[in-house]
Amino acid sequence: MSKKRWWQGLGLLVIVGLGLFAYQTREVSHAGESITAVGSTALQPLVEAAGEEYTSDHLGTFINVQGGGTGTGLSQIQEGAVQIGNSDLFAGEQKSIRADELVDHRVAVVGITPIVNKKIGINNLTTAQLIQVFTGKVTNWKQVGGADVPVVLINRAQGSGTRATFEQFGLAGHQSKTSQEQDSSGMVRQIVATTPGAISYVAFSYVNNTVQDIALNKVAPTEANVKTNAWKIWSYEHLYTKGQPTGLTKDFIRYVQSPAIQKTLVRQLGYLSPDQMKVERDVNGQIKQLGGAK
Amino acid sequence: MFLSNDVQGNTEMLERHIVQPADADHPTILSTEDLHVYYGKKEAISEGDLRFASNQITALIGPSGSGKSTFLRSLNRMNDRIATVTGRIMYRGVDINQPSIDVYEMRRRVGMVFQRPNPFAKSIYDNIAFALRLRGTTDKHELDEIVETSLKQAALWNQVKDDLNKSALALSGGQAQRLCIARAIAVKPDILLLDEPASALDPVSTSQLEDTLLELKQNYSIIIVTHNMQQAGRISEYTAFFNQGRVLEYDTTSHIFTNPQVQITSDYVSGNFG
Amino acid sequence: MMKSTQQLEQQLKRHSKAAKLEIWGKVVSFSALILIVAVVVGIIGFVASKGLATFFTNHVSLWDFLSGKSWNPGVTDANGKPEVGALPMIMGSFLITVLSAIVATPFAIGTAVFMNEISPNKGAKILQPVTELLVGIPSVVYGFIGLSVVVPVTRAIFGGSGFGILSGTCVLFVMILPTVTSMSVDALRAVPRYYREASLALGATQWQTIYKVVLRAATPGLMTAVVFGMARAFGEALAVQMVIGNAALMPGSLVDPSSTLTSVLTTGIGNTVMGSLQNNALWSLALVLLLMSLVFNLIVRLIGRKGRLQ
Amino acid sequence: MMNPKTQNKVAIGTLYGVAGLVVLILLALLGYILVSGLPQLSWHFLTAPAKAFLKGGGVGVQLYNSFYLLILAMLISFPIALGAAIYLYEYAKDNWVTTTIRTAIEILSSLPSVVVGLFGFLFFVVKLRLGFSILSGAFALTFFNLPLLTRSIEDSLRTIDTTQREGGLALGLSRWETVTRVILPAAVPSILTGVILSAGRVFGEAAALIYTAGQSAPALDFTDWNPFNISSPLNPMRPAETLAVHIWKINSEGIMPDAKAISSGSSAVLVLAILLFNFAARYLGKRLYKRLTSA
Repeated sequence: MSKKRWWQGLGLLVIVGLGLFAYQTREVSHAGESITAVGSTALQPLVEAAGEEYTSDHLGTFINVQGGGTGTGLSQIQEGAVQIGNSDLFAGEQKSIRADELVDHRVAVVGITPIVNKKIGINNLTTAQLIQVFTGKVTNWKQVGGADVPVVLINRAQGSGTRATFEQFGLAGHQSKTSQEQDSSGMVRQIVATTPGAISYVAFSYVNNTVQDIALNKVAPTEANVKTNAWKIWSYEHLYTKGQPTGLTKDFIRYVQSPAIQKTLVRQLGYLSPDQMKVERDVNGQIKQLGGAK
Repeated sequence: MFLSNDVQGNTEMLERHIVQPADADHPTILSTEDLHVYYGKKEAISEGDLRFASNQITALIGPSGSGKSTFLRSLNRMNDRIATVTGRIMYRGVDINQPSIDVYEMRRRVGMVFQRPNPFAKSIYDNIAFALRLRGTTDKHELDEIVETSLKQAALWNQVKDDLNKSALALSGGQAQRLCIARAIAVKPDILLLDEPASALDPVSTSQLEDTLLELKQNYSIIIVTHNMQQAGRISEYTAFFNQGRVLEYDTTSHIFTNPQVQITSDYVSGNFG
Repeated sequence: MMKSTQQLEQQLKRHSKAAKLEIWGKVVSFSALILIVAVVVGIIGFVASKGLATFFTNHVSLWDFLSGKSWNPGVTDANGKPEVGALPMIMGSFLITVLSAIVATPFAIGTAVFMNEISPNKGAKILQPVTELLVGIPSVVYGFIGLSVVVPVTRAIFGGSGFGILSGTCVLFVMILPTVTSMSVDALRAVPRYYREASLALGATQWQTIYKVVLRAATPGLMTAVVFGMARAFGEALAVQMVIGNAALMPGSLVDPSSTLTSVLTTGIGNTVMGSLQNNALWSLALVLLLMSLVFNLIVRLIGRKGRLQ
Repeated sequence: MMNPKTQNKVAIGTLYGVAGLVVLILLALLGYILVSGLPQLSWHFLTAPAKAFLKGGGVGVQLYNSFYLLILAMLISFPIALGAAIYLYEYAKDNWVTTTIRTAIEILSSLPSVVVGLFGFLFFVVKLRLGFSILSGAFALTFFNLPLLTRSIEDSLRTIDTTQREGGLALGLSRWETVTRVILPAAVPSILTGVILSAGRVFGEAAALIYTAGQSAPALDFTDWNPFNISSPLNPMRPAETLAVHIWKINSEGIMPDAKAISSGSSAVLVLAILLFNFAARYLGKRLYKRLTSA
């Protein structure tokens, strides 16, 4: 009995000792500053990759990047629970966000294109036709020159940045008819690829050979057309901070906006850099020509 | 203190006939006074004042549902959670049916063996040693000795002495029941309560069990519930007959079987009902 | 004599180690229970407070919410009221859960009976590991398999887009099968062996024994298994969302795209801002889900009790 | 009416058919996952860290995280579920309070995991300032696990005959001693089923973890076992993407060219990991059961 107690006591002592030892010998340099960025899943890969590069250059810092959706990003940055909120949308587009408290840092431009199932056999629509398709006035692809298959609409979830951008600039502000909704680009692409007659829309970087992208009014969905606003369905990717950023947050955002990231990661991930744009767009969709692209 | 109203030659049958044991060599070890047992609102035992003699076997008989098992299980308060027991249960002069009594300590003195053999899912050795270990007997030699004597007393030692580390669940019904007896006596109780211990056993095992009980009588006071008239006749000194929650007749076993004073008892022991 | 009685009384009234352990055990296990109750109350309270805000803060009428057929919380209709009709999702969740439970229960119980009563050896060796394995496969994998196998097959047989409650039921059937089967096996195992022996000894056939004795005795456990299966069906989002079509429309038939409370909740929750009507409306869906689950639970229990009495 | 013998034959035959069909479905499913996934497996795939957008990423860190999270979640949830189940079955009186608690626990398990995830996010990550961490994830999974685990342990206790309890009580043991020393050892095999089932759900869960344990997997230094270091595998305060979350992520937003291959490879790895865990758990469970019961 008492022998057992002895061993138990000894074991406890050893564990506590090890813990203290570990605490004493922890790498103090690595326990330094850390910031958290949450929000848009579309923007997450970019910020995450940038974060990794930043921390490997600046030992002792840690950039924690998580998804959760644009809504979560904006709610949490407004609450001040995180340092950076990633968003696909202008904060001002969300009614319950007090946008004036938040500071916008645009880090990328993303172009969005309609995609259809390959068997439909079309690669061009007019804006009017696209609107008819999404508002349910066209129910079979043969009405717009395609194969004889019914239209299957696939939307992104209500409130998603991609959907908002698509409806505003692709459908000229028309609301899409209630239809299938999916909450990620990967699933949308998968469903369009496997479902006859399916149409949806994704960011340029998700287009691959399983789906057919669609030119609008004979304008092809290319980066060159986005730069000049000839292709109108595009949006900014934003990093929001509550008030002006300071310290690590400020350094990190500046790093993401620097050519080191803008010329490499941003383009590798299929975005355009805001620096490449020949136009600028504000929260209300007003276009302003810029002096000249760099 | 004789409650007897027994008159030889009385031809008229009595409604109730209680003769408490009075043998100076076997003083009363346990008695119940004004015992009532309720399941919810339903009264399961209404009259059951009995005294039990030490180092004797007392049999409780009666038809199914007569309350004999309920009565037995009340004696070491196994019914605490499911029934309300009022009245006094005097064990060597102490009322053990009061809240301040530590039931665990009490049950070590008043042990119990059940209808269906219920060996634990442990080795034969551990079945017996386990409760002792929990109460601080950790010396290996001491445990070995208790296991051996208990198994010997239960007449099981010779059959299992080489298999002590095997699972007790592999034992046959009769062996398992004797293991349960060995387990009960290993904690050295004063009184052993047995609830139809042979009902699940074949005749050979039953007769072995009866032999064992007769041996055990020297060291323990035994109260046994049984369905089996012959069994009661073979092993017990005293017999109580239960019917509808009341003790109708209590006397020496030979009296009950040869000269019952209550009509129902007479019908029951002669096999006319029950 | 008196002295020894007093001594005995003292010994019997001493607080024994067993009594101390008993109190300790009660306290420990009771605190664990309290912890769980706190968790349950916490989450339910949390969901309720958010979900009720739709009605109290945003002043949506409960009737509009439960009977409306149009779900578009960001948009207001002609009367200036937000479109928060949850009926399509309630119908979707209801149908898909009931259907998959109806399909899965006989299969699961049949398999469990096979594993436990007819061929315990093969059952334990092959079926048990396989069923347990399937619980751990992420929903998204089920969803993709559903998308590439179930949806095209449904489309080929029943026409339409292939998305709908039927495809959802097929996927959910496979998803809840392992849970229901494993828990049913445990329920059957809980029936003491002598029940079976007694029944067989009375000359009953194996099937009669299974049907009249084993299944009857195991009814409460089997009901728990079904309840947990339905709970999983209710709560499943990703896999269902990929094959049901996830369109907030009233299901016209089993092969029309429709949606469940969970799928709409899951797709929308990350895209809405906390505290907004859009967000609160989604929490209201979660609240409805809890209430529906409660009702289902009670119904299953009731059926179980009836089945047992017969 | 058929006579009982024919009826018996028909019924047993049907049961064979049902079981056969279920086996067929389950094996086809597993076969599908393994056939499409196994060719992707390689030592590199199993050990290398994931890549955000280039091909050739592995799942080493995610695989480790899955196991670590599972162990942490079990360490937290098992004792609680065990205690609660013991109280519910052994001590609680059978009245409406008990029934209400049971029902509440059951309906909790029908909540979509995203709700549990968001609750965990708002409570553990934000309010308790645990951040996106394995610990937050483990707590969220505990919430998620408790209903199933509690109920299945309670059912396991029920499988042990009451005569065993009476046997213990009659020896002067407390109910607590009887339960912990007699009932629980005998119930080990069926408790194990519950543990394996809920472990499976932990392995496969994504939505509850996205908001709590996070969906990034910082590189780990497997030579550093000091739990206070951020790159240590033992650090419970680091964000940790699990295999299931990884699968979810590459399927929903992944833009690496080999996303599909990684996804099917990860699914196969996950299946194998669960298989490994189940076998290990069964083996240890059997050993434990033998030691406790000398069966």
